[in-house]
Amino acid sequence: MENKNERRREEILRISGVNPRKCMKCGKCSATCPSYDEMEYHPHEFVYMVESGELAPLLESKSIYKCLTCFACVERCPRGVEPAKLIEAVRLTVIREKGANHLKADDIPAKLDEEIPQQLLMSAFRKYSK
Amino acid sequence: MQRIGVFVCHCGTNIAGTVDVVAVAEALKNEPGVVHSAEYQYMCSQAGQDLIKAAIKEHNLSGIVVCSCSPRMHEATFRKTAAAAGLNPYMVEIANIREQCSWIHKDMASGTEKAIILGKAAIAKVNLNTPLTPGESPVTKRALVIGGGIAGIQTALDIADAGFPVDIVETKPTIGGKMAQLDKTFPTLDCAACILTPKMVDVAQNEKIRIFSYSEVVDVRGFVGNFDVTIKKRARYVKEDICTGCGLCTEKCPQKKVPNEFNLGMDNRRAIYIPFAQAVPKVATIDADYCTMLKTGKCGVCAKVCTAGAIDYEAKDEFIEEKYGAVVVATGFNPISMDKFDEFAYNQSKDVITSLEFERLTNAAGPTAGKLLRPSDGEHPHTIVFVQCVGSRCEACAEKGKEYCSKICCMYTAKHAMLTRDKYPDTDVYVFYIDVRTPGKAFDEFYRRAVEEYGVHYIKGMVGKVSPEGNKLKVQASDLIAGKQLHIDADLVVLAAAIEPDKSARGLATMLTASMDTNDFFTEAHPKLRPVESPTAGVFLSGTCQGPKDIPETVSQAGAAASKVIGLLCKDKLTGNPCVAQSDEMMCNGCSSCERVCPYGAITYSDKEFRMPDRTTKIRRVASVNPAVCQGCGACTVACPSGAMDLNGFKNNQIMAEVDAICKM
Amino acid sequence: MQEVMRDKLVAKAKELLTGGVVTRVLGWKRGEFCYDLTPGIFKSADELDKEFDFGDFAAPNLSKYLIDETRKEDGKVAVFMKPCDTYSFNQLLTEHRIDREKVYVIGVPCEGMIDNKKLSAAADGIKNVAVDYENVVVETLWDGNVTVPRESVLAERCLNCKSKKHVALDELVGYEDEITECNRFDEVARLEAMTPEERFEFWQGELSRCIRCNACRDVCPACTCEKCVFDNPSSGVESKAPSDSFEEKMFHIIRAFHVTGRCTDCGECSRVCPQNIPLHLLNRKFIKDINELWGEYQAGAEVGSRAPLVNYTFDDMEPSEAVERGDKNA
Amino acid sequence: MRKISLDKLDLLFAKIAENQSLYIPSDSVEGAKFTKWTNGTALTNELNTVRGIKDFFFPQSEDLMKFKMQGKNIEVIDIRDEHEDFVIFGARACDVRAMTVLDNVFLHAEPVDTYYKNRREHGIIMSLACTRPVETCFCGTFGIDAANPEGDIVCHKTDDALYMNAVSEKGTALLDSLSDITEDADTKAVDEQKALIKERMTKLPLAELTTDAFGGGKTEKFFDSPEWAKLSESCLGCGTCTFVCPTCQCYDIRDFKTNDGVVRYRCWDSCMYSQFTRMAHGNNRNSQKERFRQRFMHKLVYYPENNNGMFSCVGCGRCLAKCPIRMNIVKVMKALEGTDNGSN
Amino acid sequence: MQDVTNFKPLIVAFCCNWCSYAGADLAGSNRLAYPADVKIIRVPCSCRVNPMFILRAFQRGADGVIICGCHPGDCHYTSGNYYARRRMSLLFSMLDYLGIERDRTRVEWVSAAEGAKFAATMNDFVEKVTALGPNKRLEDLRCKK
Repeated sequence: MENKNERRREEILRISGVNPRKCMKCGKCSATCPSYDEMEYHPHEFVYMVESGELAPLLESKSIYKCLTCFACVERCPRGVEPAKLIEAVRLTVIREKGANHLKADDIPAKLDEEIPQQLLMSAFRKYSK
Repeated sequence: MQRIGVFVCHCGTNIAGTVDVVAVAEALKNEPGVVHSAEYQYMCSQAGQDLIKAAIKEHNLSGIVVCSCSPRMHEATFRKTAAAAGLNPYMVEIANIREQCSWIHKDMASGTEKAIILGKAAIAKVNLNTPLTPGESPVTKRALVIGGGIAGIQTALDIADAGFPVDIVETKPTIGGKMAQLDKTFPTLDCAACILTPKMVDVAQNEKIRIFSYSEVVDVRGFVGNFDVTIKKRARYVKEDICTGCGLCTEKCPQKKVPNEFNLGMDNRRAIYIPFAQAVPKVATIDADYCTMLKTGKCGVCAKVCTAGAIDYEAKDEFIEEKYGAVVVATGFNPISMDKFDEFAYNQSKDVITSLEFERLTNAAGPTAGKLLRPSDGEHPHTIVFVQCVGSRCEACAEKGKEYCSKICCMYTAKHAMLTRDKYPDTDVYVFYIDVRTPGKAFDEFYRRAVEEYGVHYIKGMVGKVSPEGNKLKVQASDLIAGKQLHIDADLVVLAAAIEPDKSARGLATMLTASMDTNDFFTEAHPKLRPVESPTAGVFLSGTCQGPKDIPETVSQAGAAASKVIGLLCKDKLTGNPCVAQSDEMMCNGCSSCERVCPYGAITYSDKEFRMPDRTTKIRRVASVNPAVCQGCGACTVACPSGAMDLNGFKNNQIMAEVDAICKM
Repeated sequence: MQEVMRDKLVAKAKELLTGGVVTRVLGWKRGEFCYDLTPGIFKSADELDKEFDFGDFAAPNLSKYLIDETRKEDGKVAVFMKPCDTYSFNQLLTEHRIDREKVYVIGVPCEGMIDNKKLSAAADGIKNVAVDYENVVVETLWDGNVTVPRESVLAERCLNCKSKKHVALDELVGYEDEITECNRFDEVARLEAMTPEERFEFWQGELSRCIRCNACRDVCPACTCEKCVFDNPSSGVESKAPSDSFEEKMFHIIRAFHVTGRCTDCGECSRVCPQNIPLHLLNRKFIKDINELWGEYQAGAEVGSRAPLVNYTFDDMEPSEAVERGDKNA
Repeated sequence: MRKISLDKLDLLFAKIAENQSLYIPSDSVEGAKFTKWTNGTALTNELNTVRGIKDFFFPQSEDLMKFKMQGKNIEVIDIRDEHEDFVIFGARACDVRAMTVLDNVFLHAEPVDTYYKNRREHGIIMSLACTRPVETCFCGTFGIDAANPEGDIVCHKTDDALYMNAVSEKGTALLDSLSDITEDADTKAVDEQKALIKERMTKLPLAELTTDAFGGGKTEKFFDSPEWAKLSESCLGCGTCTFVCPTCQCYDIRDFKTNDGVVRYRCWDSCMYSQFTRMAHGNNRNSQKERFRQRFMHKLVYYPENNNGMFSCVGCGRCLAKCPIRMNIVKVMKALEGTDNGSN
Repeated sequence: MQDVTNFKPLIVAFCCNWCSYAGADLAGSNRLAYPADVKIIRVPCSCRVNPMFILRAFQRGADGVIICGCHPGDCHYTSGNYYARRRMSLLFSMLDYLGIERDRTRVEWVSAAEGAKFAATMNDFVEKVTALGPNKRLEDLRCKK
């Protein structure tokens, strides 16, 4: 169990490329967050909890879906911690762990459409497939 | 051929315990050049030294090798011993057979063998030693202080107090610097002007001190004790010696719309101005960018009203050349630009101000005559938000802020908050902080007073966003302790902007060949042991040009720098380290490689005429080393492909002789 | 095959001489055969007419001669330079070895020079040589005409030409050209990929042939020391002869090290080596390392640039990492 | 005269190599080179080797003696020993003549160079006539007959056989020892080849070059010639010409400090080097012009003056091929020749 | 000739006066042992070490050469070790290129306080060089005559 949590944590850090140790706990990310009131766990708490390995509450929290990915926190963090990327990585972990491939390679041809940029399909494929 | 004496020390049993000192002395007897070899209990003792002195005289020794402890321990001792016996002190070499032999090897056989090899290496080296004489250079007994803020003022006063002439060069029309703009000072709440202006007057009245205001240093040549400095005295169009500082011109000048930099642009001044009432020198200056007379040739009001006849529209920049023995850099700081911090709406609302602007707003001589009024509408603000660390400790955004802590913000914000609550108890004051840092005498007590006695709301958390709405500033912030997001409708937001070294410092560092860190703060020669000296000899650091610091710290550093300068100027001659680089002009190619690696700017080039063996002459560019500046690192000797550059005391052939001796099994 | 012909250069040189722009011209002199051009000074139109030559064998890089030539007398000297020569010229300017005011640089485009060694290997008894883009036709003494592809006899440095662009110029005769894409580091990479034992064998075989004639050093436009450490009795490393394999290694390592960051990769060292030692592979190793460790640096590309060894950054790679970098044999 | 068919050449080499080292010109990375024969070493098709046979008798560097230091005492150790016997096969006429040039210096004048003599006594030279001279060849200029080289055994290689004629005592003894694998031969094939070579020599580009203007006694005529300045202006001062020259014989004697003493060795030196014959007062020849002049004056004037008119150039053409800037003795001779008819 | 199994390497260590030489002294003061095979040459700064010295050591029979200087940023002369770092990167890379065993050369930054590091470094270096055996690829046979 311990190991799984640690693996998850590393996976989150790897996906996001975030080093939470850089955080100096100023709270500017949460101060700037437009979804603050909607969230149970706020950006600075994400950083702190990932750093300390408290992943379970985060993974179960609705907060991960409340982040608008507006990147205000990324823009304003004085230490370049990039909390939004971390939240995104937690969200992705949840999606991936749910097991299902939301988008299969076989599905793609059917979805091809002149209106949809190919890049979008590609990134969706990357994001929603194991 | 040298006549070398070898002296092997037992150091009690420290060496003799694992090294057979008698065998070492015996083995080294047969080395080339050795004419005398002896061992003794304690070579560094008086008796031991006497033994060496006697041997030098008896055997007419030209060099000695002492096999003993580390040269870092007793090299100086034995050099003095040699000198006392009439031998050049640089004819002494130490073989380190204690720290690097007897203390680390347990086995007598291998310890003895190694000690013999180390002795042979030292003998091989001393065989190639030549007597060295430290170079001497005279000292110009005058100091230059660049920057006329509190750091420069204090340094100049202290140096002048010791009886040496000092010149202060200040780019502004007056000395005083940032401190002159402050209202009160923490933690005692003295009025800044009350403690600064008497010092400024002292400077003005001190016969030893000359002030070059409205001036800058444009060229520095030379080296410690002998700097040749060119100072550009910008034209101020007012004859300094005639102007009485009556200020009539500054009242009559018709050009009224000039932003007043002393009040940070919060009000206006005239095109001819005296920055503030206590300015030193108290003379007017015409701002050529705004003066109608200078721009169009029509006006001349100031000349008409000036009864002293001090106005001179034809004035030109003057260049003054002066010699100095020492240079003190006291160029100070500036708050960084807030332009890039959109989230705090500094450029959108007049009611978002920096702390320095806040100082002016609360200063009796400021734009509001000391009343705390909102810049936008002149109303009294009821809710004030102070934001800490704006641009400080900011690693991610190098183009926006600074990675370091600006050090002074915690304290001055506490001061601002406290004074505001003191004068206007009806005001709500919030301070958003990341950490409160108060190391300093009576500092934490001061901060706690602000919280406990004055009821300032200190909130752990950062402000994320300030948005002007109507006549309010909507402040959105974190309260990390309460775990909530705060929304405050503020009337005034004060940003504790990070401070950075003055922009002029970089060019100055290049001229002085003084090094800077990546933030453009001057580097000290040693961060702990030589904090007020730059690595470049004769250049000293005072105040915030070296790093963020508050007034007490600045003043103490200024005094320290002054004492270093005084120590230097007291000498009639400077004696250098003779182990300096030397260029063989016959072999020098003039390629400048050495010049480029020299950290001290000790190498210069000149064209010289050489007589060639075939009787023709050839002009070549060759390097020469200034022994007073060179510190003897040897970087140039390796950069030089022809081997023209060599280092006295550590010559190529000496090091190679050591290598050979060590490898000779 | 050179696009710009000898006569055009002679005309240009004469114009400069008679017009008083220069007092002498540094160029190539015709030899006994069609291929043995010697650098020389021309002081009159007559000399130019009689002796000047240019073509596929104008290999010598003339830049180094300017050191002495510009110190000799007043007045300018005109010099012909192929693109690669101009890099050496710039490097010498950077090192203050040449007075730029005294030189008039005439750029000559270059289509690649023919390697004499390759040519003599391809045909015995060379009477005459005709070159076009494709082929080299050698008229031989005993075997009639022998035709070989031009590529097969081009100098190695020309096959891996780094630039056909003149980086220093007062005037160009002929056409302008560009910096070229080349694979000049392939051979170095091939050696790097070997095991240390193989590399040692390779270099032992190459360097043991050295006869210490010093041709590589004396022709090298970066080796301009007033007195070379290897000629200086007081340097402690002076030596005249190869001996028991160490001296040659010392000489070539130190020589390469001394020209590091200053070597423009002109390839003269390998061209002149009578023992066919690929000396340029030492210099190229340093250039490749410099490019990989501290960013691309081409010596001589511009005047006044700061050579990598008289420069540093705070976060340069550690020597151990530098050696182990990209290690395939670890 | 003896002969052996070419397909048995290896047998011949093997037989010679039984009793002594045999060196034959063979291809290598540096070009053709005398290589110690072992089974499989193949004869080169190149006309000549990059370096001549000088190296065998006068190597680039050789130890002369040793000093050992014990405390403050010095012991001198003679390290000479008898050289092993060796045979050089395939030396060309020019290179063999070069040995005569060296002999005049090292053997025929007092004091005799015993290091050189030792090697010379133990070496046998099997020369080989040149059927395909190249454009840089001009041995004829110095009266050398490429069709009929000197040496201990003179060889001619035809399409099918190698003909060998012993012309010295050492050569005869060696050839006798090979009698069981060689057979007697008449001179017909060799004579035909000689005629061909003689004809080819006249067709060489440098066939017309003569030494008429040079020789002993011409010092004053050429010493101050203005040509020297022009000829030497591009000389780099490297030692390539001297080190590939089969007749250059200058050397330096130096000491090398080993870990327990000193080895005194000699190594080739070059009069082109600025450090050559450096003395306490400095250098004798300070400019490259003077050094350059020395080399060619020595070959064309000084040496013949002391050696009955024999020139110390053999026309092998190595300097023509190897000089980095392609200055060479032919260019020098032609330039000086032009001034021979002048007033000075 | 020494027996390989009994091989004692000869190590030349160039130490800068301000940090590493002092570090070596500290190792001595703390009685931290390292093999007697290591012989230290004091230089003012790591930037004083000329590649010629290193080759000279190998020529004369050294089996390994190590250069110790102040940590980057701590140079007594502010920038010396930065130059040394660049020079040695190139030199060692070249020696590697020529097939010389890379474990025979090393650069290590040792401060005046790092006596333990100095001793550990030397122990490790001696061990590595011992494993390589005598230096054959960069020796001068004449020196052994």
